[in-house]
Amino acid sequence: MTSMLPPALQRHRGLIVLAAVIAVLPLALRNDYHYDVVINAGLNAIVVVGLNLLIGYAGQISLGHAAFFGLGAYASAILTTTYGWPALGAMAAGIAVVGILAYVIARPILRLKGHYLAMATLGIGVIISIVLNTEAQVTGGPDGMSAAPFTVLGYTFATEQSWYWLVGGALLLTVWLSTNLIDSPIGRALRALHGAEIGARVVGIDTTRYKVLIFVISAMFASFAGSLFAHHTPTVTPSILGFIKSVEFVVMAVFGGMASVMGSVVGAVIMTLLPNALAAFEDFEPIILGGIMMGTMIFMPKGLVPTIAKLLRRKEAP
Amino acid sequence: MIESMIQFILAGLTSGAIYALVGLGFSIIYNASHVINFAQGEFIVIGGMSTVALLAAGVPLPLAIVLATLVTMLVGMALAKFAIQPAKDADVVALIIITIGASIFLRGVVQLVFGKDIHSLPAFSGETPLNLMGATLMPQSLWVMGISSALIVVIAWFFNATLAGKAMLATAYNALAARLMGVDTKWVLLSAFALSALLGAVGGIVVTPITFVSYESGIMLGLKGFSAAVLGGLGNGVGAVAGGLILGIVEALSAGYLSSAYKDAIAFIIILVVLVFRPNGLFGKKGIDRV
Amino acid sequence: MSLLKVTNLTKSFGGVSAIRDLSFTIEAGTIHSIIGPNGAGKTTLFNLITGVYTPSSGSVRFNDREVGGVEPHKLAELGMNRTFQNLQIFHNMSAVENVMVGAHLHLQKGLLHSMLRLPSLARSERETREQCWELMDFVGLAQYRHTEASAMSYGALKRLEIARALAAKPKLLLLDEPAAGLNDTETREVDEVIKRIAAQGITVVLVEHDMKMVMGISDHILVLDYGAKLAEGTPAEIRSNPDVIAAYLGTVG
Amino acid sequence: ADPVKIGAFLSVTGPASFLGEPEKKTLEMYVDRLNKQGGVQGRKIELTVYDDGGAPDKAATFAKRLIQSDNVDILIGGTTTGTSMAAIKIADPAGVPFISLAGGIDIVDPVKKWVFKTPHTDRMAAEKVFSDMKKRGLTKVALISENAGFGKSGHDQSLLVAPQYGIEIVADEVYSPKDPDVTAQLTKIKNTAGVQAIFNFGFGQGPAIVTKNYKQLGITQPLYQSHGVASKDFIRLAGDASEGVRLPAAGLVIASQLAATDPQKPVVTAFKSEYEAAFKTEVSTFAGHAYDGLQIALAAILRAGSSDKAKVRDEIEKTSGYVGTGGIVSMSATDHMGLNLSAFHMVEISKGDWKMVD
Amino acid sequence: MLLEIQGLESHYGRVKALKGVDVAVKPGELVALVGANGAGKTTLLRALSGVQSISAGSIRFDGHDITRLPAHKRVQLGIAQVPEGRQVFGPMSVEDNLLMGTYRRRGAKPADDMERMYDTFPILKTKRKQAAGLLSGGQQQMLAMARALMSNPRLLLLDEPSMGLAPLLVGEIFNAVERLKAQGMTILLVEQNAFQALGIADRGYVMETGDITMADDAQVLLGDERVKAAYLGL
Ligand SMILES: Nc1ncnc2c1ncn2[C@@H]1O[C@H](COP(=O)(O)OP(=O)(O)OP(=O)(O)O)[C@@H](O)[C@H]1O
Ligand SMILES: Nc1ncnc2c1ncn2[C@@H]1O[C@H](COP(=O)(O)OP(=O)(O)OP(=O)(O)O)[C@@H](O)[C@H]1O
Ligand SMILES: CC(C)C[C@H](N)C(=O)O
Ligand SMILES: [Mg+2]
Ligand SMILES: [Mg+2]
Repeated sequence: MTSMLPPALQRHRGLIVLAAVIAVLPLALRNDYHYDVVINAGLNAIVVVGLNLLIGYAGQISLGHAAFFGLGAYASAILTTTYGWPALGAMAAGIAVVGILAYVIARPILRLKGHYLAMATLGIGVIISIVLNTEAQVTGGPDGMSAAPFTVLGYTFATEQSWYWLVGGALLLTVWLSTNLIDSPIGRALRALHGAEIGARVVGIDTTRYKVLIFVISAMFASFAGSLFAHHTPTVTPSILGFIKSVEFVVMAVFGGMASVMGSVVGAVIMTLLPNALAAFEDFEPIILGGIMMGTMIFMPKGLVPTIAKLLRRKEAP
Repeated sequence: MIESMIQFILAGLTSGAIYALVGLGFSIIYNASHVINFAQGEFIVIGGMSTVALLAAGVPLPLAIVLATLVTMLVGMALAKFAIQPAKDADVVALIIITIGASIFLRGVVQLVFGKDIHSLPAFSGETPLNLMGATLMPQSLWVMGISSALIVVIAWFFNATLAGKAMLATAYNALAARLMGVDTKWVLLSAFALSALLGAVGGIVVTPITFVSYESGIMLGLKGFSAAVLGGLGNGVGAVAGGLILGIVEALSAGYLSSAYKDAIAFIIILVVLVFRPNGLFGKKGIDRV
Repeated sequence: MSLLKVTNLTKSFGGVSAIRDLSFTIEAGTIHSIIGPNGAGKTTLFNLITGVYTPSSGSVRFNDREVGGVEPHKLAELGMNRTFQNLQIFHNMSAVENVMVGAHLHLQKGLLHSMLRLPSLARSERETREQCWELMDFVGLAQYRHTEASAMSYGALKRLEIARALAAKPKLLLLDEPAAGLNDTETREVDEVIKRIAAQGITVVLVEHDMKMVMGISDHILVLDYGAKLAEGTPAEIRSNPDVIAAYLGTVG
Repeated sequence: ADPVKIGAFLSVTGPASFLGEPEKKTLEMYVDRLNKQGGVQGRKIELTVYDDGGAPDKAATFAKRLIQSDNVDILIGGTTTGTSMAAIKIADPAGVPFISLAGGIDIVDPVKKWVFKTPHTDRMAAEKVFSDMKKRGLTKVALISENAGFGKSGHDQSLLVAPQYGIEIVADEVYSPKDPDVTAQLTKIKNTAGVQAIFNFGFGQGPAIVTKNYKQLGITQPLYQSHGVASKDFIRLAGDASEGVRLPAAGLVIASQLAATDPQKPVVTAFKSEYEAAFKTEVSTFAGHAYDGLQIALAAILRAGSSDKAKVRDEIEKTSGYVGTGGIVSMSATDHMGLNLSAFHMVEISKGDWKMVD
Repeated sequence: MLLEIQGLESHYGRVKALKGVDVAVKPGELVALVGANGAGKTTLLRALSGVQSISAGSIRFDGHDITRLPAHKRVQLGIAQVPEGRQVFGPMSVEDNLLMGTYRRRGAKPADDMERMYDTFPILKTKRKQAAGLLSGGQQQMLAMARALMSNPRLLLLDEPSMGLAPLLVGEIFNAVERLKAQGMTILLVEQNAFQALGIADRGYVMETGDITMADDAQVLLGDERVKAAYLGL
């Protein structure tokens, strides 16, 4: 059925479905809290889509991505309040700073492989979080700080509804850019260096350059989402960039499906909604959450979306 | 100020020996499967908590220790059997997510079974500090260091000198070939988890008098243990211990001479610097991919 | 002018020299074979020429430019490409995508360009895929056009690497045991493929233990033993060289 | 009639579970009990509790959920200063009365229209400790605090008020919540010339480790803790090392030692025995903070005659002379806590129990 | 019959790689299996060793039904394999690789066997402390062969044992196979070098896309026109 679509649309099946879901979802959202959860899911999804470019496609793990998310958030909070910058300016500055930082650290650490890379990124995340926690004069310390309202061209995003559309749009943009990137020679180069690094180098791919490139891009996506988060959340505190948060991002990516842009979105949404949905189970929450995580990965080791897509394809096939 | 220097180092050795014990647990499972078991910290908690509960129920300490260790090993084997083995086609990241799920799950179970209180155990040989050139050390720290050293010797012997140990390594390097050699790889996985659960339990029991234990202790210990194992070189027992001790000593010296607020950050900076120069940790083997 | 000139090349691992003081040249447009016992250093030599290893000493000149220690991707840009004895397949991709990676050098790689997927990119992707399919046909993999690399047998993957290397449009192509794992009939097919590659003006360096193939298609043969040159010459000269017979060929050759 | 809806977000797990868990138990026990007795004004009480794990961002989300989705009439909670501050940003603009159970002075200073709190502030704890030190002639103090929410804000408040008591902070060290050993920091303090007393701000296992290491190093200067350790768990964990440690605490933990004339005595005695009968563990002041919060809320609802949010808020602000576990609470438009130092006792640990020294 | 395979089927996902294979090997026999790339030879050997799932059919070994037996128990029964792609334990030393070959031979004295292997492949002795992954391709192939022989098997499955070996050594490998046969070992040999394989084999099977299409005495197959055209390059 989908194969009847023109190729351009077919490439963006996921994007179209996502847009449709975003368009009709408000019908099911009954109050600001619902919006709040969905908005957070959307913001997480932006980070995870970017992270999956790095982990799922290029095969380079990062256990420190929450730091980039957090840096973006703090950049927006600090620049808009302490220094009175306009929101978009602060956001751009945050993305630029994170991009530069990611570039500087990427070269030395991306020589590392596997768990060693995981360790290094984790370490960088922890160091950044300690700095933000300790330099209280600038960051508000453990109590954190708030960003100014998100005002663009005189319009202030104040209601949850307005935020919903903003984040929805941002997510669609992220997904669109990422899908395009994956579907280009660059995307192929990323997957190739994941599959066989020496093989990739010998056919002409500067693997270091591509690893750095994708690390920087995914860090910038995280920073972008972090900036939005800062304006939406009441307070930015160091807990948003801790090690646990980084692990959560990775879990979302793997849970939804490695090397799957839509998988990232689905993973982020489910793993954001799940704890909220399970909150009512009180003491049983961790048992159920841990159980679901294990069960899913045991039975769908490739993650939700790729597994389901495979099942569907099997049905569609004659 | 040589006295305080010694004191800092003793403090570092105490924390470091604890990290080392956890790091060893990571190394064993890594050696058998190349999985990083993020539930390693939970083994420590289960060991410590069960001992506390058994003691409270009137079981004498030595028996409580044995029983708690068995309980933890059972949990470890159950984890291998029901969560790791069934996911046979999963790649390493998926397995890591499974162990993260397992750690959340086990934390929930511990919290339900034992509650959320923080517990301690009596020190094995009293609470009178030992004096060492003006610096002091709790006897329990010696227990931790002694047990770590003993375990590392046993583990090094197992992996270097026994066929069973080599079979475990072989399974991680190439499971297909190991099976073709007649290695029961399922059993290897099971025993690796049992072994590292044992290590976790023993670790949990000896460190509880120093650091206490609660259902959540596993997170921080797991993080430090992982750092120790990676710093030393994954899969290398000596490395894990060295990594743990270095981590502990760097933390203590930084707290003592530089800044207590930044001591953890300094420890991670040291790890980063080491990794930049030695991408496989201090004692890790260089990758041997030939083309 | 020779296309490749190796002078006094040495590579040691720890104390052991895998290549020692080796010098030879390869003329453009020829098929040049390198043979020698197992462990003689043939693959190591390939690794040195293609930048996978850095020489311990000595020089490698490609197209009259010193390339010892230059990174592999730069050498690929200069027109060098190879296949591997220990396959380097991208198992996470389809067969044709593996070949398309080979074409990477010749594709548009602008970041913005890619992220916005400008129409020219979509067009070039389509064309590249067509060309890569043709390359697969060329090496005899027509039936694998829509197959995932992970589902191909060993022999098929060997040819896939040849197609991938060809996609880079190299001047110099180094093949490390392309016929290993192929039966005699299949070997003859690969033989044909290599001849046709050479006919297109691509210089081929061949490492192979199949003497029928080597003797049949080589213009020139270099024999290595313990990392050093044992003999050099035309197939006829090599076939009758007593040292080569003793060290390598035996009576089978 | 519609039930009265109370929403709570507490740090039942996470680093502050030491505090959040007894808070939750207390709320559940009393709401249950009241419902059995017929509720308030014939209306049942519906209590919804969420566990924020000590994370401010989660606390904010749960506050939103309680207000928007569960439509609660009043919010209780915020086990920690951090979670409370995050929730304030939601509750205050939404116009929902909110009683925090955390210590940070920032929660009620400056006064926010809808926000109240029950425990003594960290500033008061510092003041109480410093005045005790001053009385004993200890003026050169080493500060060691936990590198996280409560410890950090306690640390800041201590630096702020020290000069008023003529106290000089001569050493200032921190530790992380789960550090297994802090002897390095304490050695530094020990080697600082002139230190006369040590003051530790933190809760959970950290202070117990500080205390044990303090003993191990044989430090002789007196050790003070904050009200963050006012739970028997602290004594249990620190063991012998806790002998002689002083801390400020509300009357609850020393119920039996209060003067017979102390108006708090019957209240704290009753609460203590009810709590201990129900849960078989010794009561901590944190349970008391929750108890006070609930009582103040219910009293206000009773006086308001409805659960109308604005009316309830006004009534909370008018709370006057309420005798709670933390002290006698009299709030006003400028004081949304209503406690002074008089109900804050200096307690010393002796023979494994609390001993009132002031 | 030492080995009896009946109606064996195996799948990779939805692709059927074996479509009902029947093969029988008598004790002491040397049987060659030839076929084009992708015919399913490797799949068959994997299925025999128990590392490839089977969807139909049966395998009997020495009278036992081993169709569902786990891999390690088959090794115990005496089935060893030199797998395609060598599959050495890369980071382990050559010596430890050989030791792993004795894993299911409790009580055996590996030292003597090891010396015998070193006699056959002297290069392995020089490299015995070296990590196997650093050996050259051909050296690894020798190691894989030696490692399998360390288990002193009753049935030896060889998947292209001569791949990547220098001509002298190819001869040596075929000689070794003949010697083993002379000592009474039963061998199932998959070889692309069909000419030589059939030359030393008692019988041969030809496999095409998952089916056995011919089965006969090796000499007969060597003379068969279709075999000549398809596999011998004649
Ligand atoms: N990275 C390395 N470290 C140590 N020794 C190495 C390394 N690479 C190669 N060697 C050694 O160098 C020698 C040459 O190996 P090489 O792979 O080049 O041989 P080859 O001629 O290609 O042999 P084959 O025909 O078996 O493929 C071998 O003895 C090998 O063990
Ligand atoms: N992992 C796999 N997934 C899917 N299909 C596979 C896989 N491995 C092999 N196949 C397919 O199964 C069939 C049989 O492959 P097999 O490797 O057994 O062939 P072979 O006869 O050993 O070939 P070669 O001579 O090239 O080694 C082939 O069509 C191959 O494409
Ligand atoms: C001692 C307590 C009142 C501390 C308080 N829960 C806080 O974190 O601020
Ligand atoms: Mg080679
Ligand atoms: Mg095969």
